[in-house]
Amino acid sequence: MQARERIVRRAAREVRAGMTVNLGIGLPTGIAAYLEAGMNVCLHSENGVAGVGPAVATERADRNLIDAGGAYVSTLPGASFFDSAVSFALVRGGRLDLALLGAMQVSASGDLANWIIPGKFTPGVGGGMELAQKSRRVVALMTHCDKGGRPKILQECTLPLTAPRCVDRVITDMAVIDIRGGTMLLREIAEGVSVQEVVDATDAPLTIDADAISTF
Amino acid sequence: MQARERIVRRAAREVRAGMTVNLGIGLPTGIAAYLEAGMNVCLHSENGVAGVGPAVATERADRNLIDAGGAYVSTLPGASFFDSAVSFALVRGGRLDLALLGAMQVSASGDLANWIIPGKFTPGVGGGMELAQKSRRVVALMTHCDKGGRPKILQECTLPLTAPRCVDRVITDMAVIDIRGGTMLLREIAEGVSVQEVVDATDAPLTIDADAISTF
Amino acid sequence: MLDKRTSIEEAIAQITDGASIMVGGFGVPGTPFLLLEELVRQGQKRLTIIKNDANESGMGVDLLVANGQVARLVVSHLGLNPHAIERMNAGDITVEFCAQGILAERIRAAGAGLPAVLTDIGIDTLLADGKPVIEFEGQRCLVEKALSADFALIHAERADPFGNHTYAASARNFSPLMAMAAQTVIVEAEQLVAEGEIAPDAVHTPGPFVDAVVHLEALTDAYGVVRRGNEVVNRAG
Amino acid sequence: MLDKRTSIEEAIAQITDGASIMVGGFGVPGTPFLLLEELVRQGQKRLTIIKNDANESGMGVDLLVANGQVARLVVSHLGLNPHAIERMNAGDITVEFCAQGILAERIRAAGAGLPAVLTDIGIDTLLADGKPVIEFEGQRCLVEKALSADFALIHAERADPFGNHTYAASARNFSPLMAMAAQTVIVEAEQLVAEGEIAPDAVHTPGPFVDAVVHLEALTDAYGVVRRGNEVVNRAG
Repeated sequence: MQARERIVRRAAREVRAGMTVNLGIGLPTGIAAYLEAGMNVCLHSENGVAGVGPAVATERADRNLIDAGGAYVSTLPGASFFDSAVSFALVRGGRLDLALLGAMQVSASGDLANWIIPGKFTPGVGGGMELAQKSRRVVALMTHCDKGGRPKILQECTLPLTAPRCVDRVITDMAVIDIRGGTMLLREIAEGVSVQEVVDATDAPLTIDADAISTF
Repeated sequence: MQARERIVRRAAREVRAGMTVNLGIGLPTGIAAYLEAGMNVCLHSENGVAGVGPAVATERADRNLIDAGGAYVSTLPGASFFDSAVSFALVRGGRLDLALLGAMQVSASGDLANWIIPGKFTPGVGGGMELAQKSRRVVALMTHCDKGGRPKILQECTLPLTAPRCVDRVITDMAVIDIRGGTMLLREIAEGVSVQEVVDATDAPLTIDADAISTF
Repeated sequence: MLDKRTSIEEAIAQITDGASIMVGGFGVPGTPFLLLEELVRQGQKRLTIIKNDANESGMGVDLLVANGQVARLVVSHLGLNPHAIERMNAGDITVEFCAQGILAERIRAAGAGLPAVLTDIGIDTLLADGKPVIEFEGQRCLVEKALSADFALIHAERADPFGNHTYAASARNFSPLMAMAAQTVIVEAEQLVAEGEIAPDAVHTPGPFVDAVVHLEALTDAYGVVRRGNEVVNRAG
Repeated sequence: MLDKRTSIEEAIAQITDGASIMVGGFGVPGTPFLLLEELVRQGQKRLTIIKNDANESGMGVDLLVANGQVARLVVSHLGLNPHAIERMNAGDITVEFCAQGILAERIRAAGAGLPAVLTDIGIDTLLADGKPVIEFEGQRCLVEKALSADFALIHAERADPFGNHTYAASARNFSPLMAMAAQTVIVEAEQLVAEGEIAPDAVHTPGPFVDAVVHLEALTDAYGVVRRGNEVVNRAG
């Protein structure tokens, strides 16, 4: 299984019936395809849609209906459209149960960096800060290490932050790690990965209860 | 002609085609009946209506459609309904061309008192402050004197203010007075009233250009 | 989507003594009379009620006042309700008055997760007493604090089980703002429709803001009554 | 009500060099491509453009950038437009980035006549640089200033001559906020309908906020084009 698929499959299990959920642009968007069919979930898109349905092929698309990533989408029965102020009121007002967000780096205390690499990648943050800061639960998704094999879970982020102390859980291709009160707790390891491999690939202290670690 | 009718008839002439106008609760509400039929005017009611039409008899009324004064009203083609935040955004954002407001006292510098008589009349201000402070033009309507014959146009208001320096024009049963840069300018006198009578009934200095004063 | 249909008893039973409650409505239109009557029946005490007005004497919020359930009112005016003014003057209830549009903005700010907004409305008037004033870019501004509540009671014309709903005419007023600003949002609906029957473009308040949907089997006279002097006319139904 | 129908030439001719212009749209949906193309044709210079994004390279706002008409952009991101990022990095245009929801609130604040709002979004991040911080009730808050503009260019699905209009699906986004926040609001409409044809309950932006209504006889490809790699597909009309 590819790293991305492994992450996305595991992340899909974070979504529970009844939730209002935002799937961030990039990696998290892929989660929609792995949700249980008919699950009572309300997907929110920050451009003003609640009740986003499956993506639609361009030739059958409604030209006025995209998600925040620019993909043509459909709506489910019970969907609604609203303006950008209402859309972020929903986020900042605490009505978003879960945001699954792509990450560049996550720190031991749950700081998230996912929007800028100064001098290299400077597209602007979009709605990322609100989603990170105000969703009731934030799950960050990323490959455990960068292409050079360097850890992306760090004692402190080296990239500018999207929001400090906002990540509740990190899901990577190697592990699921919870962050509580500044401590990182290793919860699950990917099939075929050892605890030691996760520790070696992580640049922050992990609390490990070997008996409680499951495999995904 | 009754004092109230005289005021309302004259006040109706303040309304011009193309304007968005709020008729305050009480005396100003009566103006609607004196507007030229078919005039292109958009009447705003702060409970969330633009395009208010004539009042409707209770037995034919829509139970969900009242104006801010609680009267059953109709709508004209081109009307819209909106929430209270939008309604006052319209006012504070400068989209209300004219507010015609009932007054208890008006001062020489255009201060308006129309919402409270401490210890006697304390119902709360409703939307009065916004209308007074933010309408592009404020015309205050009142009888020139109170029931005891005491002037209501004063050097300084004795009642708590609704808003300072907000009134552009005062229309009473005796006169039409403009307020510009802290000066009161007598513009019109009611039929059968002399300039001296207006001066005597006014407790603030009036600038008078006798040749320029017309009769209403 | 999640099915949020609830009985009126269960919906109101969530409210505890001492709760703060936003109530939609401007005069009669938009007032959730049946939710309020259930609240009178259940009798929760020491309530803070946030509403544009306190309805007319003998109806809606005034029934709560008369029943001794209200400790505090936050309103823009009590002009329709001499009984509430009397109770205020007697010291039985405390009343906080807000400029109407600022009341709307304070509620909206809470719904939008903003701690406060700046405004010059009411500055240097009685309504500014006790409110912080700051200078912002050369202008003196009041800092108007976001106003949230434990509950919002909302009247909708139509709702689906997920909570998407619409308002009729001037019954909209404060309701969309309150439906965003309270911890728990209870909507009573004249019509309950299936999901998808309200077109997504026509939804006034989106389902994610709503916690409970109560279908009204029938309206009571209150929904259609406006008192004019001694005249009482029923316009309900 | 007042008839605000205008030709596209006259509507855009009101814009002068140095003007600030809000442009509706989030990506393609809601972008008023034809108003923007007329602005390119007329060639006004030194413009400040306020929009969620700068569209994709080669369309919408990017045509203004390419034509050297833009001095400054205020956006939440430029992720769709590598050309604009290039121009920013080359120093040809200055770009102010805002968190998307705060951009929405700043625009809304201007429309609501509020000088500023308080928020904790983005505090202690790069986006807070240079913004005033105050302590309000024990919480550190950014003071986010209202963002107004000389003009707003808005795309509507339907409009009547008075300016009441509706948006389609996700084409709504920033438009209702911008239509309240600009001095002069110009709406292009796919359909022009008679007054009264848009039910008062269905109006998304009320007529009093609008200054000019331009009826589009036909849409161009831009309204239906989304580029995906090398694939270009026409979904207009």
